[in-house]
Amino acid sequence: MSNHYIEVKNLKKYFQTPGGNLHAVDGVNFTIDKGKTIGIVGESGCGKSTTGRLMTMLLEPTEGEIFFDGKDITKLTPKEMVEYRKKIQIIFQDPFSSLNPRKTVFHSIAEPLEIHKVYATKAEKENRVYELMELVGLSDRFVNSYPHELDGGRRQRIGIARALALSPEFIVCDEPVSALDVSIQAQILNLLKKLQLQFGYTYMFITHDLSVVKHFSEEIMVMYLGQMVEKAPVKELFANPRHPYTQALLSAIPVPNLKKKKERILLQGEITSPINPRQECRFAARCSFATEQCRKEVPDITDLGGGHSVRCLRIHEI
Amino acid sequence: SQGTASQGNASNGNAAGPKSDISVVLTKIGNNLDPAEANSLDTSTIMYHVYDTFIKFDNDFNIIPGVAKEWSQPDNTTIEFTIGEGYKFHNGDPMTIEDVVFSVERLAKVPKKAAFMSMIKSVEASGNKVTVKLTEPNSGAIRNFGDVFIVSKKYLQEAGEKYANAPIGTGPYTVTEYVPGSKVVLKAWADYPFDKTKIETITFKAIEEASAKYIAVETGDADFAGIGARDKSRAQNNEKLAYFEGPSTFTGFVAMNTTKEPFDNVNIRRAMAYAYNNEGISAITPGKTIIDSMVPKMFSTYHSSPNLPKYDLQKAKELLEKEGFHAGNPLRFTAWTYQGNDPELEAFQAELKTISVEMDIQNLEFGVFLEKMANKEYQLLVGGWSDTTGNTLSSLESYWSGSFGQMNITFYTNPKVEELYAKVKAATSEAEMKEAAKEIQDIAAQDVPMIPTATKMSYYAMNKNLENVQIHTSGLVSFRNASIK
Amino acid sequence: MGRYILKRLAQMIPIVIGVSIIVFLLLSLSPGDPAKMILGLNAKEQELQMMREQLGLNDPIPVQYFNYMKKVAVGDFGTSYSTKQSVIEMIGVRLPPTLILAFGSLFTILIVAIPLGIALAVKQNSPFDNIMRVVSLFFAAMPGFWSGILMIILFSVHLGWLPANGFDTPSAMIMPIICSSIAGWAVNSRITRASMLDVIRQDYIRTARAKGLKESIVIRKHALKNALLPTITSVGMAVGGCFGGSVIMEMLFGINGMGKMMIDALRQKDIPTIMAGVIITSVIIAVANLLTDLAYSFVDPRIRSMYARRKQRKEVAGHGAN
Amino acid sequence: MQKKLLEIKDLTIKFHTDDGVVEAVNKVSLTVHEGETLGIVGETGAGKTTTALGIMGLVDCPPGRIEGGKIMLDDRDILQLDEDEFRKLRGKEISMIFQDPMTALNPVFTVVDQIAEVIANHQQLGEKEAEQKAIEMLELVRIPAERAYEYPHQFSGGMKQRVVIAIALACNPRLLIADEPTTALDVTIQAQVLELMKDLKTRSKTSMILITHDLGVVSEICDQVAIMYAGEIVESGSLEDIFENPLHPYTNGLFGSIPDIDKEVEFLSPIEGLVPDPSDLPKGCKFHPRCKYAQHLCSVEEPVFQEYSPGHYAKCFVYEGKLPAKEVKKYE
Amino acid sequence: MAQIDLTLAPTGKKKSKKRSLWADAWLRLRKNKSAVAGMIMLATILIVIYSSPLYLDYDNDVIKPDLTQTLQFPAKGKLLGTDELGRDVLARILWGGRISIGIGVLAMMLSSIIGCTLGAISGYYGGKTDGIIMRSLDVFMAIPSLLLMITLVSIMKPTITNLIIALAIGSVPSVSRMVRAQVLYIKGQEFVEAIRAQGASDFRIIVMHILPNAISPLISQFVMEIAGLILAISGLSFIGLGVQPPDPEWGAMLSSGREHIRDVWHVTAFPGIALVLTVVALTLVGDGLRDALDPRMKR
Ligand SMILES: Nc1ncnc2c1ncn2[C@@H]1O[C@H](COP(=O)(O)OP(=O)(O)OP(=O)(O)O)[C@@H](O)[C@H]1O
Ligand SMILES: Nc1ncnc2c1ncn2[C@@H]1O[C@H](COP(=O)(O)OP(=O)(O)OP(=O)(O)O)[C@@H](O)[C@H]1O
Ligand SMILES: [Mg+2]
Ligand SMILES: [Mg+2]
Repeated sequence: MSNHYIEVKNLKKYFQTPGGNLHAVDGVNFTIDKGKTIGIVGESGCGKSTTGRLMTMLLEPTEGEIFFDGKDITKLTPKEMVEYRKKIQIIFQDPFSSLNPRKTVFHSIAEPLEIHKVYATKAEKENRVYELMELVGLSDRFVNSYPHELDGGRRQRIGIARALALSPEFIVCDEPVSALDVSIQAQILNLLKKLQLQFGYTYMFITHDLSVVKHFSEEIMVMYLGQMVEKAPVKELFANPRHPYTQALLSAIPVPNLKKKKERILLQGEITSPINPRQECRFAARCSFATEQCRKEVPDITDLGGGHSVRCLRIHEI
Repeated sequence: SQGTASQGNASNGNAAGPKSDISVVLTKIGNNLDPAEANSLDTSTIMYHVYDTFIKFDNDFNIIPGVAKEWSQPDNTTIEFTIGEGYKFHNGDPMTIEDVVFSVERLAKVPKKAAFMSMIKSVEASGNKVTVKLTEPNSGAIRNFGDVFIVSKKYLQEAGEKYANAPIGTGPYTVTEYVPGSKVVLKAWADYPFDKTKIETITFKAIEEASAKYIAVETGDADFAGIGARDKSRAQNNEKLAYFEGPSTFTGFVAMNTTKEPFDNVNIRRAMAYAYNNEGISAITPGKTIIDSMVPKMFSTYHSSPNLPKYDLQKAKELLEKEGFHAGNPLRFTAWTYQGNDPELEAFQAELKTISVEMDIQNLEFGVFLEKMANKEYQLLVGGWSDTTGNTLSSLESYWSGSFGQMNITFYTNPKVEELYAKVKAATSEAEMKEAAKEIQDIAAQDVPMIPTATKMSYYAMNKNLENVQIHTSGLVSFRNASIK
Repeated sequence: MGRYILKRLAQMIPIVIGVSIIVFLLLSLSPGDPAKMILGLNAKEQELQMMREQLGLNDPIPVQYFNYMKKVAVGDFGTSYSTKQSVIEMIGVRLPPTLILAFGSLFTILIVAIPLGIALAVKQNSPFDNIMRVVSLFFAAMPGFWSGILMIILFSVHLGWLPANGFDTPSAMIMPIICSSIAGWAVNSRITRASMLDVIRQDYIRTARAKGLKESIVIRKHALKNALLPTITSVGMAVGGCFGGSVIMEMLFGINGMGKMMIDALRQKDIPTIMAGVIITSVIIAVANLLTDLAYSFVDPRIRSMYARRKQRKEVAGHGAN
Repeated sequence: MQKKLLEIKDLTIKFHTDDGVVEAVNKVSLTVHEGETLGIVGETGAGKTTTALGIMGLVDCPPGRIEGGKIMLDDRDILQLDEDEFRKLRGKEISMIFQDPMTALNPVFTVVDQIAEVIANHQQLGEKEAEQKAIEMLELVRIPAERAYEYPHQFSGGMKQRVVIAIALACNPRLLIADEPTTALDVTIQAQVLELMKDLKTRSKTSMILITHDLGVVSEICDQVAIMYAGEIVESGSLEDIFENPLHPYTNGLFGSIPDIDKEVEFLSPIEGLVPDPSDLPKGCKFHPRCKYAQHLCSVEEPVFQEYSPGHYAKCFVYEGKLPAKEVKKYE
Repeated sequence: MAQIDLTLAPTGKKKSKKRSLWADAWLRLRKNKSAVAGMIMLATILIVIYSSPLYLDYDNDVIKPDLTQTLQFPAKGKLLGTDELGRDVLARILWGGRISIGIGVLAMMLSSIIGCTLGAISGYYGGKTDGIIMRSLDVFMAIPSLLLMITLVSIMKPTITNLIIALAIGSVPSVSRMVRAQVLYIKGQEFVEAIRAQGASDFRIIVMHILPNAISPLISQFVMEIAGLILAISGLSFIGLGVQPPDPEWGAMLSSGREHIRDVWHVTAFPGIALVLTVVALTLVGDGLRDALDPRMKR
């Protein structure tokens, strides 16, 4: 038992598929301190969202423990779970599909208040809804609007207001801006940041956009095919990426800056199937440094100190 | 009435024209070709081409020779038949006297013939004579032999259950194809020992819809069909078709269960009879003529009783009021039918409504209908039957306790009627029979367990070139002598 | 694929058992005494009792069912109560017309509705489209027996082109088939039209156009195959309907088919016939569903590869290794 | 300066929908020279795809209609061509890569079929030869020949996009329009595809229009850039012009919205407000409701698209001299 | 950090009511010419038919035979002629519509209640529950529905209630399947997960969130299913198992008049036309609803 606010130990989620066990999340460990943000990046399908869902207990983990404020939430009874739900919230990637198309803005935001019967009177509830709308910068003339009548930015604000309704402590942001326009994206990122400063939220920020995550978080975990491949404080990771995948990822970001053009590391080949993966380094198929050994054993995590750890066999050679 | 729809000269026996094929539409084709099981006119029509019967009837129900060339009743419990010579079965076996006796005796095992068999004590043969001993005097018994088809003992015993689908007889036609419920193809039997038939194949097929039957003839798909009254004028005016109409033995009725409320009360039954607008209702279906007795008009024993209530709503109302039924306490009951939409019953229903009688109509599956009827479960039902043997007795059976659930579906019983019925049965002379039958009809008209409603004309349309088709009053049709011009 | 078909065929067994249980139960609950139906109203109670014993009707319903199914399992569907014929023989005679009627109308639906639907989609909102929409609505709304009667009057009586009755010659089959498929033409051409319009909006159609292909090729080659799935579904689902609906066509046109047999059997409480009829019909419907699914996989490779899933996975794994 | 390949003048495309008229493309003028890559940048609904479809002659009609302007390919106005002539241009002279590789391929045909089709369509080749050539194209986009007979669903997103590229390039078009070719792809896969496109471009000297909302991608491969906002080009110029010296407040705002990977800021400086409703565009300058520097003039009068320095155009009153220049600041 | 300590005074005022999804659909529906035509047709039919008790007397106009006036051709006073019992065909069509449409609507409602429940449970919970429900429905699907209805009706007596039940049972499997498919699709959308993340119970999720979304695209199908059911009743009437006399019902009228269609066509033709018009109207409205509720039509 440590004194971290959130501690995840050996988290695993396998999905049963017709083709076999799909290792969506395969033994992930990390910790988050109160009021801090961890960024999770990685290729599509590497298990980011699954990790997020596990954190909010929308999925039952196959294995592993999630300690929240010292309590293992994977072992809660359904009753306790309802209480826990108030403290942990999630904001989804696609603000349109994450809102009930047949509920007005008001009802979408009021929904959690109604579920938990937080307010005794209607008036209190209404006040709270208007308060939340104000907070996320939604004009109150939208109370009776439907999601399809609003644009992406406003929709995402509803999603945020809803997540804030029960005064949570920990919010999983599952790609909250990737469906938005660049100009709106910045508005939302600013809002989230402001809220964190104001209320001290702890965030888990999932994205595939490294520049966003760099802007947003203190620590970054890079995932590949369900496993953590590298984890480090933001500056350390960008300054000193050690895993070949992280290196490729960083170099692949197109930078809107003419002066700072850098050499690309191009990955060859396709992502391997996460179904019944073999006993090997999962990145080996695309790694230009891979050796025979990489194709035979699963690399362990090497702690490089300073919160920097890497999963690579040849970490000391490259 | 002359029952032969003959056009031009009847052809001379031997001057056979070209052999030809015809197709005949019937309403239903039975599921079984065993003549003992045959219980519809349509099946019997087919059977008469394949088999021969003891005796036959002319259009006035006088007995004429069949396999039996002569018959006599030496006393009132004995019938003697003299069987003709030269009959052969389709498998080539000659018809023997044992076959004839067997044909009667086997009916003992057929539940549907139980009533008939209960009249017979023994059947014996000697030479070409068959002697039937009756259990009791029965004036009508001999007529039942018009329904007894001669089968081959040997073949039937060999065939067992299969017989129902591949029968053989002594008639001029053999069954070459049989699809139960749909189609029977008969072929002229080459070795038929008597006058050769002129029609080579007769295909009987089933069409239920009256209009479709006519269309089949009209379009030339079929050469002969009994048609609905609505197509009568069309058939008459169609130059390509010959048309024929004649009376039938069909007897329609409203039956009331005398063992069940409210019809165990004779006044209510009479009220129903008064309320039945026979004139009006019969007019709904063209070709219907009202009747006033359960005995068909062409039978010698027919009697029109003055006791039978005639349509008079006022009287009906009075009777009902007498029994305590009025607008404040309407009489309610359920009527059963199995015919789908029955406009006549609907008309009756509406008529009753005007004198505050609430009659529900329920349409039942035929099987359910029959069962409920036999179980005395019903209150009132409508139906009708036809007679093929001209047997007064079976018409009168509707009032006889010996026939509960069979002909007597109202379970009506009256000691006087029982007595009279016995008299008719034992009658040795026509006059005696007529007298007793008249009395029964008078009593029945008074007690009205059944309201006789209407009979209907039969209409036929056929290919103009088809000649010498014999259409019997009973509805049986014979192509034995028919030919194509 | 073969394994898949076998698996699907195996899945039919519980369905058939379910169907037989339900129908058996319904029949046992329904009024009417088969013994009486067989022996007639004149039968004596003693004879009825003997007949019931002989038919096993005195056993508890589950035992009756079990005994019945035991026979069915070895292919013995029994003898009809009313015709005394072997039920299999009866069905052998009646199934072909019903199958011809059902599949004939399915076939005509396909060959009429698909081209029509395509034409309507291509000419969307044209007068042709609008008129056909109204016309097809009328056809879809007409009860089968009504259009049947009208057709008989027109084609048999007035024009004398087609026989009004029977089902033994090709010309006699025309009207019943058209009659039972006419609503299907209407419905399925609408479905094809809708799915065609849907497909035409897809990106890959734009890709095809961007290749500079002729519009007719874009429609015939690229759009059609994709647009077929909903029509196939609907036509596949119609198989059951065809069997049920054919009762009316059989009665109207005097066809000696399964539908009429079943109705007659129901009237006579001819349990062996009803049971066998229902079981065989349900098997045919299940097979038709299977065929529908196979037709899917013929049209759509994505579905095809789902059937061959295991093999596919191995290949993917193989790719991952090199 | 090279020869002009494509010149668009005052192209106007409107959609007549139930909810009113959408002015998707409003008096857009663009020029693409031979061998050059033009990037069109803009947010959702800016009219980028519609412009491209206009060039392809594939605007959905109805509800879309080209209501004005010229599209000159060499010296021909292709809007004047009849459908059959236009059809012959498509896939051969101009081809297009669509936004979403997942849906751009027909799921029921093998990939090689889909490539061979365009080859057979434009070149007098037999089936076998077209197929042979298609396989070559596949190899060119680095898809092994043995996978040619597979169906699109068996391919990953990146591979599908490469197939789409192969289709577009199969007949060596002179102009390639790539509509957000990498948006649906992962970063590492995106890098592969971009690299491939750059490579092909240098090899075949094809002119290209690259549509994107990602300024990073633009900086990677474009020579010229046009910024679109609400159906209009608000700024255009060379890559350097736009990146080093953005003029229009919207362009500036775009740069401010992107977190810079090399900079640390607490808060980003986004463009406030939202994209306007396309069927109900504001009067005057379409950007004025969101513009920090908007004056009264901006809401009544529409600015003119003006050349500020050679080849660098912008649509803002500041550059017409109607508003004081100092107000518009460069992004930090 | 229990409560957000924002002291901003909530404005409290609400903007005037915005149009709802349904209002939106209504607007789109109004723009759809054929749907409007259908609605006008349907409204006319329903108003005329359902107000018939106001101007028709059941006992005297609808069921009372006049045996002197049978099978009269259309003429003044009896605009659509009389039937074989001399009853006014027009009066019977009007009254019969109450029954035909009433049965169709009630049967549809019953089957959609059952179908929605089964479909929702099956789709939402999946797994074994789904397996059991779907396999049982497969069984019902495998029995031709007309046959099933005939059997049911003959077991239960052909009263109107039983007809409704039999028709409903016949259409439950297909309704359940449609609902299930929708539920499966909606269940996969993120908003359901979002609501679960807030701690909502399954019941609340299904009833408040999934079903409203699942049903609206199906409403048009439900409307058209009514048409199918009315046709099914007429099929049952054809075999004599439909509505029992003297109540008029279109299918029964249609099939009882078929014997004389060549002489007195009006007895069959007019109920047939009434039926066809209603079905057409229902279909047009259903089509219109489908388009109006189609999410792709939304901006
Ligand atoms: N319910 C599920 N059943 C089966 N497989 C699933 C399920 N949810 C996710 N997966 C699989 O688990 C793997 C990880 O999925 P996940 O959604 O967590 O990825 P991700 O990193 O969020 O990807 P993206 O960037 O595309 O959102 C994928 O291969 C996905 O197909
Ligand atoms: N078929 C159509 N019918 C009606 N409006 C349309 C249609 N196609 C596009 N529009 C409208 O035209 C405008 C421009 O759309 P367009 O697709 O060109 O934008 P875009 O810049 O490509 O956006 P994105 O980045 O989302 O692809 C939008 O407002 C869009 O709603
Ligand atoms: Mg995800
Ligand atoms: Mg676009």
